[in-house]
Amino acid sequence: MRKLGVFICHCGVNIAGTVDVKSVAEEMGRVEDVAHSTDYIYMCSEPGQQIIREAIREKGLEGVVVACCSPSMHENTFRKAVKSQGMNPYLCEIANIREQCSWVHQKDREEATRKAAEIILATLEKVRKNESLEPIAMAIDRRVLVIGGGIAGMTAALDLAEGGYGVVLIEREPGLGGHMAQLSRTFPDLDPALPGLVAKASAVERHPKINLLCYSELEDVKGYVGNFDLTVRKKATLVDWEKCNGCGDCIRDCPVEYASPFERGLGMRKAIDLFYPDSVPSKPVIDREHCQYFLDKGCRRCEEICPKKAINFAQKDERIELKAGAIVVATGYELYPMERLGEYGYGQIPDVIDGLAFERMLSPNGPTRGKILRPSDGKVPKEMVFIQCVASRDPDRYMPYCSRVCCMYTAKHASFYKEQVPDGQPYIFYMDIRSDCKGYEEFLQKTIEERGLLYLRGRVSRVFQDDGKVRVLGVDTLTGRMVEVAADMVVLATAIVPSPGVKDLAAKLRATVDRHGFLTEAHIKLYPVESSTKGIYLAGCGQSPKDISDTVSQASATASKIQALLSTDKLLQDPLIAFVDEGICSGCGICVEICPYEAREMDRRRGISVVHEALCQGCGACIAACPNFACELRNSSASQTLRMVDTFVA
Amino acid sequence: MKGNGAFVKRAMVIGGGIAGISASLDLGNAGYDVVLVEKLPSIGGRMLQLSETFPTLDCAQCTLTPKTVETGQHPRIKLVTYSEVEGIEGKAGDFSVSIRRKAAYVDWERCTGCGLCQQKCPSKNPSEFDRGMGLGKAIYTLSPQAVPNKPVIDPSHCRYFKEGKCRVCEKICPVKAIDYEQKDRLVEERVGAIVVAVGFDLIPKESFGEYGYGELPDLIDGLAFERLNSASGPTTGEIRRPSDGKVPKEVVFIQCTGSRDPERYMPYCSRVCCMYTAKHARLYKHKVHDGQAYIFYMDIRSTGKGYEEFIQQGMEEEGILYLRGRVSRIFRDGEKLIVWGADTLTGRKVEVSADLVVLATAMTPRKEAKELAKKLGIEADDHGFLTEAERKLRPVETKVEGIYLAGCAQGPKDIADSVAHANAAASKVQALFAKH
Amino acid sequence: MKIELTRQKVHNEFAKKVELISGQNLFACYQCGNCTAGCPISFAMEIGPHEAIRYTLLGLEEEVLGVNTFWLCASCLQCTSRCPKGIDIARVMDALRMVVLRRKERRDHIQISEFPEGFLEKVPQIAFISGFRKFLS
Amino acid sequence: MDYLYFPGCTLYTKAKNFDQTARNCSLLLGFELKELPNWTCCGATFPLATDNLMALLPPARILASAREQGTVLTTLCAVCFNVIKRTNRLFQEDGEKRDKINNFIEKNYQGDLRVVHYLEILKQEVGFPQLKERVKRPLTGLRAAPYYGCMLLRPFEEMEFDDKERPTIFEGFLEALGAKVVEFPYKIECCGSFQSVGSPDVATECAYKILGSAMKNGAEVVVSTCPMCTFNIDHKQSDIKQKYLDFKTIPVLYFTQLLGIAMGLDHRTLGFEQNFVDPLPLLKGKGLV
Repeated sequence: MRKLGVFICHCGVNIAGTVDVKSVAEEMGRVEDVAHSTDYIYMCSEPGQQIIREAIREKGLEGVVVACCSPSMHENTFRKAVKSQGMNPYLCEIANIREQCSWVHQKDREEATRKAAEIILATLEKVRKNESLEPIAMAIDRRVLVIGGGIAGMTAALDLAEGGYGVVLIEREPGLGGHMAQLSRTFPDLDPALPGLVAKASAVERHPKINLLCYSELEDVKGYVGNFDLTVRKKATLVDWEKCNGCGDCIRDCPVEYASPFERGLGMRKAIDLFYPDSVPSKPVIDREHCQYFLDKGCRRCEEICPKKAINFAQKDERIELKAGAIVVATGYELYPMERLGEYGYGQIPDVIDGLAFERMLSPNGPTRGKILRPSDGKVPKEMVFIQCVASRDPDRYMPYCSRVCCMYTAKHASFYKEQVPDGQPYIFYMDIRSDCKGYEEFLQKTIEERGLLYLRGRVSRVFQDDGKVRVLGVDTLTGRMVEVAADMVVLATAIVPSPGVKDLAAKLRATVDRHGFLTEAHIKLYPVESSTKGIYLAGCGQSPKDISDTVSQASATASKIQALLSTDKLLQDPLIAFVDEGICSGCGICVEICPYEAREMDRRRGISVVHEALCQGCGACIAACPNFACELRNSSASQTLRMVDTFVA
Repeated sequence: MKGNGAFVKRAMVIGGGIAGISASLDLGNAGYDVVLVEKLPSIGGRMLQLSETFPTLDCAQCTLTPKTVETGQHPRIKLVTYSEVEGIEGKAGDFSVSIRRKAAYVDWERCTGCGLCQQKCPSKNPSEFDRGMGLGKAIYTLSPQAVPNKPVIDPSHCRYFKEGKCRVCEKICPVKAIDYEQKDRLVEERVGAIVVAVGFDLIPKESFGEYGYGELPDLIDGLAFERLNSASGPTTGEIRRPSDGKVPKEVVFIQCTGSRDPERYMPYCSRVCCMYTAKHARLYKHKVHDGQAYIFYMDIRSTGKGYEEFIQQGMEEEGILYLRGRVSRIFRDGEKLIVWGADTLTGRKVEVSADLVVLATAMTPRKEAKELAKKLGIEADDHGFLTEAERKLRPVETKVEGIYLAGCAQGPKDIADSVAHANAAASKVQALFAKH
Repeated sequence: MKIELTRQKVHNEFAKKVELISGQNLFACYQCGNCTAGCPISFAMEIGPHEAIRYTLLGLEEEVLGVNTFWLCASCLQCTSRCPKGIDIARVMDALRMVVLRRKERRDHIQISEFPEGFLEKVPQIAFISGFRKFLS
Repeated sequence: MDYLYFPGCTLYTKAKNFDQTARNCSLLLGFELKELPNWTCCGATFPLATDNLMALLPPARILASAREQGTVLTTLCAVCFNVIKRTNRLFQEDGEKRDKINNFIEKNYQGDLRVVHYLEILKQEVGFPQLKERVKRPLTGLRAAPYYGCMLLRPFEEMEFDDKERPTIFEGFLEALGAKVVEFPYKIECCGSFQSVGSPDVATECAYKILGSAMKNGAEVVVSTCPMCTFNIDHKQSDIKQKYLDFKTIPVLYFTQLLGIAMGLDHRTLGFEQNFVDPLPLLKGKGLV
């Protein structure tokens, strides 16, 4: 019989406020094989851990149950503590009496206390039958894959490369820069966005440790932290970038023009073109959907003009196999589509545009060369309405969250507008002005005072075209009046949403997303850049809306975490995984089908199923599926589980 | 490692709050040696004073203490607490930092942290850690979970230092660790890079004449409310007002106190007050079901992940009343505090007879930050927040190579952003070290 | 001009009654004003629908019951269809109407005898019946 | 196919032209409107007070009695349609209220009736392309502004009639008749509804905005689906003229009147004498009568 110890944490008042910890500790002390039972205000603190260590030493404990918060918080903490006294860490188990007891039964102290005792008794059952286990050591690959070539991805890649790690950076578009490349100037110091960005992009392109793969997407991921096997699809650019010298003759001569997505439809691009005028790398791609050659074989102008013979209509997509030890997901954002905003005209009113379109308009390299001209007739708008929180903070109809950057960029937009059109009037409809970072509030107030921006606190109910104007039905809740503006142009600060395809990508990576499609971090404060899957890290707006400065910090933070991960020689993996009783396994293969991690495999020779230790995450799917109970989970055997259940039903 | 002109791949982190801890752990885990310098006797910083944290309402202690413990036990991290940086010389790869180790009057080598001295110390003085609400001893640790768990004597409260007699601690100490003769010591550390994470302060409530110059005991600041709400605080987590220990039924929270007030106080937004006030109000409602929380605000700023939802839930489910407007004056009327505010949405003046008022006072830099900046040769703004090299693309670097910023020393931030900022600083240090 | 707030006032019986009749949570309103912005009749209202909600929440019972806002509401549901918080504002307006109409002293808002001559012959039945339903106790 | 049909009070009296034209057109299009026997008033407003079950009894009775006759119930009047459809929805979704009301009216109606609007029959059962083929006298050159009002569209989740911000069914109908559809922003704004009784001036203002917007966008005629709207934007034009001296009147027609013209019915059977603004000069000018 093992000598067991029970340690009950008050968690301040989180547990002790509901559960009578003293009486539970006494009750546990009366259990036959429990040699020590006690309580403490914060068991996770140093003195708390000290209590555990001393008890192990003095009472010779052979198994420990800590009754506290969720094991996802402190299982590691306590396993480390018992290990320091020579106990196998897997003989320490957590009885979750906070999330699963005190927090959910705040109104019923007596029942909560009874339940806490039962949870601990059940966990004691588990510990009685736990085996001593050793973590599984695995070799690691020291390269890193960064997905996304926006400011987040570039920052992470550069930090890692500077830290001495090899990086593969893949970007879906033909050039680096992401949405930041579309911006004119950035708040709050109103620096032009492009020079800093291009400098960074060039550094990425040049860096010997970075392998840049533009126009590429991640197709498949296998493996696990430290040992990811990746397949990247490099899309055919139809231009041999090795040969191309970026002279631009092909672009100039291409006869096909269409609305450029980069210019948010306000400007045109050619069927062979750069990602944007100052794009890095400065190499063009051919868009099959618009190129005349692909439509009817009717044109080969670019091929004819190219001095380097770089055009290759026959180029095929390429599949590249890579290995990496860690992955940074920096997939960025998109704006909520205007086409879904019924009350604002479903994106069909030409003079109602979104924030990124206005950025293009303000950009010196944009469709209007930086001039504010309304799209419908090219006139200078004199009455200019900006609407914030469009589809943000709108739980009933659109997105419940705040998009974080709109307040600041709208103030910037209105400021630029006023600078360019001194006799024009900007109106800004807002709900709360959110200028909460360094220098933002000052910028905002100064802009309002100096530029005479009219802020109206209220939403806009409807926008429609009327008599050559865009009529805006809004409100000023501070006077309580309805406000109507016959505007020349309207800019919508539409919500930030995750970029398309993130859900599919997340599924490939086995990372989780929230209901809006933002990638979820493992813990908002403890592990803000780690995903729920080991070895996969998050940077930038793919995780949640944020501005450039915060994005850059977060991206550097991922780089720091990855360097710590990859600085060791071997990775240690939890041994709480499935195993097969080879005598019982009939080799039916159901487990192979059902395993979400591709950790199960048939051993053809022996006719049984085996477990790939490095891949198994211990999810238990195979255990439930196995028709003859040949699979078990280490330290969660059927007999352990049944005994635990017995405790509750007894 | 000494004096051979080689690039020293060892970092110093100044400030042992959550930012400094995060940076230290990252660097330590990446295999670099770290010297962590902390002004107070133990690490943990402001976060140690917090009760629960938004938006998950996780217990702050539970999030933080494993990190402080890990830092304290980390083989690559050297803790230098109760110490301040005196002077710095050199450049990236070769900084020579002199540190003043303040006299603790306790020999930490001998001390086992048993706590007997604190128990027996006869002096009782308002505890700074508990924002003046609880009583502390002249020989103290910041919390029972302190890392390192070693006490110091505050000579300004110690009877022996003041009156020349007592020496109870000396008599009771089983390992003879008390040393009244101890003096400040100067020590030198050579490092290749420095992360400055000295954290923040709050504008003292004494600055607000219109709110009674801090003389109303039931008018407290946000950190004090954290202590009131904390299980390890002076009321063991019960919401009781300081003056008479009664449970307050009408609690007014005032945001932007001293923030966004360019004429009188600070022009900037302190970034965290909207969220922690919402948290305060919700925690208050969890404990005092029949109480009413009023929040005066100017704009609600809930920009982080899950923050907006957190605020809206507070309004919808806890019935917290948000009033858009500032509070002009607060004064005492018998047992009550009369709050004169406004609701700009109805255009009315609002008067509340409150039992307790909580001011979300502006975050300011540490008062020593400007001085430290001068020693380091880096820039600080007019308020004393340390200046980054470039707002957007280089938010953790400074103008001096090898010196980096982390956390609220650079500008107000919440915990998540501070941690990310600190991790970023660590990443820059690693890049610097890898280059050499 | 002045409101003295207490917790009883914030959870005032009147607001509770309006919440009960309308089935809406007034605390869910974050005062964005979208209802007033889109209301086809707000031009004639003494206070906007968003203010009526605010007044009710703050217990300004007599004041809110004294304005024309909810009597002018035509239940066109434009506000309801666009409320970002999913509040059915038209129901709140109707609840305010009900509070008045259900009081003992009748405050009927239309008097048939006061209609101009020939009006009755022209107006469609639905207008009458809805009108009676909305304005008479 | 025949449809159970609920006319409602207004169509029985002051909007007889609406009722009659619809019945006549149905026959030409191959279906019949079978009037529900012994129908009563629907109550004319869907009660918004959650505790006002009494106001649900009339529409509940109508639904229960219709279910005894068939499975589909149609209406013309947008107000009746709104009240009946919402009540039906409530029967489907709120078991508690359903039982209470059933208990009261001594029926056992389960909400299993389909409530459709006449326009929906035209679109879904007849089909607009087929309707177009059957048109005898296309309304070529007639610039018609479709005015939806509120009751067909809102609340959107309950009515499930059309897009709440940009509905299209009415446009499809007018195009099938050969008319030129005039797009105008006020087509989904309220006419003032019963405020024509409570606060006539307010309703006048609403009507003025709607008509002004339609005319500014080039409309020659405004077409409506609702007798209440029609009264407000047609008959109130006399009040508008008194207030806005330069206001020019514009004919307002029920959509079935327009359908009647297109189907070749004799204009004398279309009840134009009940319209306040006489549409005949316009229609004659276009060669449509």
